[in-house]
Amino acid sequence: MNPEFIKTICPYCGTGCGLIIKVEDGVAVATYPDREHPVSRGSLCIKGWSAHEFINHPDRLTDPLLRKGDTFQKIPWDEAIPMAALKLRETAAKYGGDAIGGLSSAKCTNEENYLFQKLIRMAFKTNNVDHCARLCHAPTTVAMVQALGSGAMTNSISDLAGAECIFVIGSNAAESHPIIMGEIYKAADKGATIIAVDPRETAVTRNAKIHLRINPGTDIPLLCGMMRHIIDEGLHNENFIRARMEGFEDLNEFLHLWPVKRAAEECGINEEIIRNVAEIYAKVKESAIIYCMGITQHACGTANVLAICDLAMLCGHVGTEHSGIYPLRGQNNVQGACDMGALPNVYPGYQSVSDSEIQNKFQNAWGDTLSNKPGLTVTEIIGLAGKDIRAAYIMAENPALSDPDTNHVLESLKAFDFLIVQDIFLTETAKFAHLVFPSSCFAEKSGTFTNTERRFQLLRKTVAPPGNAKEDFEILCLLGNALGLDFSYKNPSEVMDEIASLAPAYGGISFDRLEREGLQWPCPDLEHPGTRYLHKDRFTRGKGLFVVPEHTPPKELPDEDYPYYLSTGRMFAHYHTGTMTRRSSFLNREVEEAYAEINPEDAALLDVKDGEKIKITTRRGSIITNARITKRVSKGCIFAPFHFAEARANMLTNPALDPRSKIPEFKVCAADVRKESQDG
Amino acid sequence: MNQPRILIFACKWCGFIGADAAGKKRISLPSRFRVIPMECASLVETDAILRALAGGIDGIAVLGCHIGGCRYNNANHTAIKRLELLQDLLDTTGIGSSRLLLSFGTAHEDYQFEEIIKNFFDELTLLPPLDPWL
Amino acid sequence: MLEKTKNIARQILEEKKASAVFGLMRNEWNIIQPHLFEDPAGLANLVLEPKWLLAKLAMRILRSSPENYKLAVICRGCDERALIELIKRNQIEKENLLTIGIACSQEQAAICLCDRPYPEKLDAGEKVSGVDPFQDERVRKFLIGNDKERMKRWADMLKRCIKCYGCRNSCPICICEPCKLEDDVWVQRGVVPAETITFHLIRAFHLSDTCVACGACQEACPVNIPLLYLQLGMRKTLREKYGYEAGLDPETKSPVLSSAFEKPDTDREFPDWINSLREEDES
Amino acid sequence: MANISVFLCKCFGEIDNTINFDFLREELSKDPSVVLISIVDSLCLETDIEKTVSQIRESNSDKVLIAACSTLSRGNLVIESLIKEGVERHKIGLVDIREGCAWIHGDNPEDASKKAKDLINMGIAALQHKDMSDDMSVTVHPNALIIGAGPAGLAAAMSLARTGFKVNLLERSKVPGGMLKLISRCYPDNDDASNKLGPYLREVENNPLITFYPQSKITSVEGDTGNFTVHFSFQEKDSFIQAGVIIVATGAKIFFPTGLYGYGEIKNVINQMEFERQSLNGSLETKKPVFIQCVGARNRERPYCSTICCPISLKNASRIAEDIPGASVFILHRGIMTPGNTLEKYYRDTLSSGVQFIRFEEEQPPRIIGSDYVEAVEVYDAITGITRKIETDLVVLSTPLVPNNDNVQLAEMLDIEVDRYGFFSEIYPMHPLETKTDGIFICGSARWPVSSDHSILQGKAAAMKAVSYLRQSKIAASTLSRVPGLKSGHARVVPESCTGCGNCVAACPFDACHIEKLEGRYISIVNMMKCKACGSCVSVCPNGTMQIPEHNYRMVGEMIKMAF
Repeated sequence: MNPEFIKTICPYCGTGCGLIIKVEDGVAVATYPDREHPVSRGSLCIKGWSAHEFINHPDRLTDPLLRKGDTFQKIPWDEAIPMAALKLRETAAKYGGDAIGGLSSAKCTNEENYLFQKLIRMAFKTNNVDHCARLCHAPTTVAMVQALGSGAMTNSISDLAGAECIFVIGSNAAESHPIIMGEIYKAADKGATIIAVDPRETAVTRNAKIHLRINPGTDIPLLCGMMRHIIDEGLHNENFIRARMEGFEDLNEFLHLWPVKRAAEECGINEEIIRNVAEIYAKVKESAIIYCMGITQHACGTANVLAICDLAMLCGHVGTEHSGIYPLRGQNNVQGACDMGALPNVYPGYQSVSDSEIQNKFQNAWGDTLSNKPGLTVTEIIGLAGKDIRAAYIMAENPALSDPDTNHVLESLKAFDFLIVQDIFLTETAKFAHLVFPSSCFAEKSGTFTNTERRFQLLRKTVAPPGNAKEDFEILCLLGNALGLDFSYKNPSEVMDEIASLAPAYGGISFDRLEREGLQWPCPDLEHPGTRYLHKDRFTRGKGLFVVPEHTPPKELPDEDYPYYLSTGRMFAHYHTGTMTRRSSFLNREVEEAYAEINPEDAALLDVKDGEKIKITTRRGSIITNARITKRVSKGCIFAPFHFAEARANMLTNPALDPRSKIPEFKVCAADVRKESQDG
Repeated sequence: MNQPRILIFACKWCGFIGADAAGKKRISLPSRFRVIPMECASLVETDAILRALAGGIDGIAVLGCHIGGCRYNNANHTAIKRLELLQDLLDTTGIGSSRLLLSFGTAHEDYQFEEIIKNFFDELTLLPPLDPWL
Repeated sequence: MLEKTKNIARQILEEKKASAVFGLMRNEWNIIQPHLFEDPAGLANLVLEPKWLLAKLAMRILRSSPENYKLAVICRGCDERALIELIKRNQIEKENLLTIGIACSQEQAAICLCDRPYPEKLDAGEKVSGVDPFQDERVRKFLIGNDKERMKRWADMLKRCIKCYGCRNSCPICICEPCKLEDDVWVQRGVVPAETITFHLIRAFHLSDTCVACGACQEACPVNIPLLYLQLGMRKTLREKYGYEAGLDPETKSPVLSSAFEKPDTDREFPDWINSLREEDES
Repeated sequence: MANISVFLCKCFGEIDNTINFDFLREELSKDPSVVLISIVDSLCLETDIEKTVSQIRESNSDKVLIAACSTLSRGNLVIESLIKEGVERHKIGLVDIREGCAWIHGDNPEDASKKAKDLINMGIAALQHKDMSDDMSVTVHPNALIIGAGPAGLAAAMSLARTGFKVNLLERSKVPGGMLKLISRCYPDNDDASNKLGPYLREVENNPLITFYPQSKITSVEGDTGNFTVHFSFQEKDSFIQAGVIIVATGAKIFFPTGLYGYGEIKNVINQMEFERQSLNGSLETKKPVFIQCVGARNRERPYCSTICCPISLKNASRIAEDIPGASVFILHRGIMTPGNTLEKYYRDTLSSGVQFIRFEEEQPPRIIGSDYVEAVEVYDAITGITRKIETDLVVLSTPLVPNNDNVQLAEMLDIEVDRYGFFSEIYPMHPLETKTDGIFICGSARWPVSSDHSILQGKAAAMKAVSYLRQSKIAASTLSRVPGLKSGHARVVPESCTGCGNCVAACPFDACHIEKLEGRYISIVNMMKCKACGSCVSVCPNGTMQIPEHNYRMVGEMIKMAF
């Protein structure tokens, strides 16, 4: 018995906090915070503190599983891998490579994501590879690339502390990114003004100086109203615009459609506040904007993000130390998964697949021809199951819970000719698989994660995977080789070097450097110290571009049949689809059952008491859950966390897509609520 | 502001008997207090007091036996010490120790009980409300 | 100081006084983390900075190890006090624990608002005088003003809580399983911010007479709540009223637990004639 | 969720003329756990009890809530009679809506009704979680053990033996009798001490039920109420006795005031004990004795009044004054303490016998004149303000009784309390002979300086207390309640969640908890025979593992939530 303490990175949100896992006799028994970590500095949130709990859970998959009718049967690897390869090959031969879809994962390391997309792209000559970023920050990537040239957080988390005004819109950082919330409070303690925009009342809004409780889906009116006022008052940063921006006239022209008055009406708040907020934001030297799912998960998600970029650039609050735009990434490696090109339209480092030059570069590097036709997205791959897409390889994703209109998703998952799911638990999705690969969790592999502030961080192996489970890296290599590719990597480090050679932005990244400290890309060469904030003197795309944000109201608004706004999101004790957190005893004790927040007035109307069962129905389905009566949601709104398999909030959500980024509209849909009779 | 709410933990040998005697004498009292009889003042958990404050109750009174008159070998000494310490915490956080009334000795007679309750009500009405906490 | 500590540690390991020495290690990529040194050679990587509280980790190690496993812990004042409290509360067998006491620097003391920045059993380093927390501006900011102001200040602070339980998890004294903070009789479950009065004040008060003011709670708090300041008032009272301070020696129990009852001084000497008289009588 | 039937008592208008019962019924009917609401005029008459019980039987209710008058009125009676009818104690809840509500809010019926509703809800919430603590009982060992064969011990022994119980009588010295053997006569009846002692000594000799162990010293005590095992050395040999009860009658001893008034150096300065001895063996010769009171008593070191010195001085002084013609006897005092009619008469008789009294102040004590022999005593008369010089040939110092040196050790062995001077003390004034540990009694000068008569009195009283234990064959922990009425239960530990921190051990006023090591971890164990269910342990238990099931934290928590 000799306990070891091993530093690694938290597997939950995109903040990328440092953990110390205590290992006894090869078992992870405890988690402690890492005092030396640059981001978390010795703090953790409730999820981080119990990160070790699910690792030893009895439900962990230990052997490859093959579907036999409705049941699964354990089979050895040397059967599983060839079978998978064979099936995929057959399908590809029969229907063409574009009939194969691959869902990579934001929970896996950069190396694994790189290998995954390489595998799909090389073995099947298709770009049908995507991952759940589609469901959170696709608009960010699209819009920010268009406006600034780079789809990542412009500054570092620690920079927040220095900002004089922090504009938090559509983010409940206190529950979904608690450690970042800490930085916001640091700024507040230094006297910064915190402005929160959220239809709900959250821990953030309660601690903010100003809370704009706008109607759901009216972010663009608000932002446009603010910009209009800023320009009218001449508070916009003209030098900055002249020197570094283009397209100001069009924007200015467009903004005439949005006088503060109209904006106020749309948002359902009074004009004064908008003016006031606009002035505060514009006047101070450095203000930061934090946004999250509340902005992106709309049918107009891209436009929302564009509006935010416009606002920031209008006041020149980009490219300085403590200002900037902060899209808070939801998953520990969603940033990395995007960087590694697990997207249908780009290679690693956001290099477009349609650009022939780049295509050649990768063809030479990988020694094979590649498709230049952008592939399908998550929702499309699932949606076209059994039609265009015959077989799919899903790595550590759980669309059965995470994707909108679950009922439809479940149908599609059944429709695949052949479905491989690679995960650590038998998730709701894996239940539909024909073949299940048992893989390893964060504590059981080495590799790199990239957190929301573009920081490459080293993940260290603390314990061995349970039973015959393998590291995803190993599985991918086996499968790759079985598919006739040359995946003879000895370790993730080699993969990282290959990535560095192909994506200039990560040129200077190597495991050896990462052992010492995290590195924030862009980091082109081995001497480069990494970049704390982007767009310092020039935007990545050269000049910043003002893009006109066209407002489109939510696709589905309350009507007499479905009189309530329904919004989904996270809560502090659980994470994403609950695959890990629901299996962590401590977290599950904190919140055992699904619930939905409802305003006291509505509750009174429905004669619902706290903790009683209610039935929420939308055009797509209905769930039964516990009512939690609280003033946090305003009258006429319902909020439901989506972590709970027994009451899948995403059965209700609207699959309407944002035309450009293809993100579904999770945040707003129309719902009806009834009291569920006790006996029924 | 409406009348404050008071929760009383009354030792069943003194405080509770006092309350009961007040009842028997039919002394008219303000109604917004509730008495929870306790085996002894030393059974009162500080957590319960805080729970009550968090539940929107404005004042808590702990009524125990005379010093030296405890049925349980001076168990009430322990209670006093602990509750006084809690008062410190309440002062630190600005809730104010005056919200926790400790009365050991009196209150086992009816008119003292009446006096204590009425004074406590008056005192509480002067205190700032606990809203910031709730 | 570092060399001295290393020597003492080496001695302990070589003379087999303890199975291992528990301290901080800096590895070849100069990453610092807690580490169990089992062979003297490893001690080359031993470091003392930064302040990293090891008491709870040490306790867990001892609890999960066999009866006769002896552990030497490199500890600062607060660590030592915490360990003593844990011995007092039957979490650690006294004889299984060795301490190598190191003194904190004046700066460290100032940061921690520590009134006792040195262990009772000091092995390496120079004692520096402690600071009086009540003279410190940061503290005064929270303790001055009338009830109304203080209430506002504290309520605003505590409302930041994201209920990470870090204060409890990192506290060396918090050993209960289950914990009252997880019991929905006392604290409402599943809401953020945590119920301020119950969650924080229950926690604070449970530590009233055992808090060793190590500041672990405060350091672990992601939202910078000055949790240590909650304890200062009560610590002061205990010191002034009862002359008690937690963690000074394993024998003295907290005065709050006893119904202070003075026993007579038994060593009063009387000339014991009465018995001699009896003797005479019987003769 | 237990089903609860609620009985609302109108008390013939006493309650319902203030409280609106229809409102109550309406409110209660909303509660799913309430299966029966019965509103009655009275509950406390025999007929009512039968009705109530039958109603409970009919309704499928697990628990009963009674909303009526307080436990201190007829509420308890209702509970008890329901228990007689077979309803378990922990399944009955009582809410006081008469004294606690109707009668004090008569002027405001609306609020009163609301409050009644809340109180009843609190009652229901509490009742839901009310539990019953486990009980234990021990077989009572039929023998008694009495420590000390002084007047108190002897009296106790005699009474117990005559009641028919075996008595073991331990004595430190060779023969029984204690201090009474050492004196000639007893006040106030001036009877010869030996006469007083005689019958008891004969009883000890002749009564086969009494076993006398001279020259024995207690070394250790084990066991609990009803079943003690006492190890002691008997004439240098280790031995042990089992006993159901222990009576502590170790008495006290006289204080020897070395250094005061030249005591110890000067030949004719003696204390009362020596005076008694000399008068016993006839070596006493004095014509002009001076008695000085409160020597070493009622001062900073020993603030208490020993209560027996004054009468003793009166006794001895009057004796000299009467027996020896022409004797001049002085008593220098700080106020004569002779409470009660007999002693007051005793004092007046002494006055008439020609003894002179002079009152001095503590600040100005008498001064003895003479280096190796006292010729005179100089004293400042606090009443007349004159300093007087009194010729004397014998100075007798009245010193207080002080506790035996080993009282504290003995107290620790027996787990009973001593007061701040070292006398054994009861823990609650209302129960003067009883100690922290049930079944151990104190009497005589061991607990406070008293005269021989009072010692005997207390000895007999203690014996009768002891009988109340000895006569039962088995004794249940739940009945060991010194205070009127049943104990509310016992503290209970959940071993799984006990951290073994030892707070309960430190806090328990009755030393009922102790820490034990079980499979590698420490947990607290409660000794029910000692536990009095005061709850000190509950409130200091950091994670609520220690609970009194009849009054557990869930009940309190739920009541608080329901309170308004």
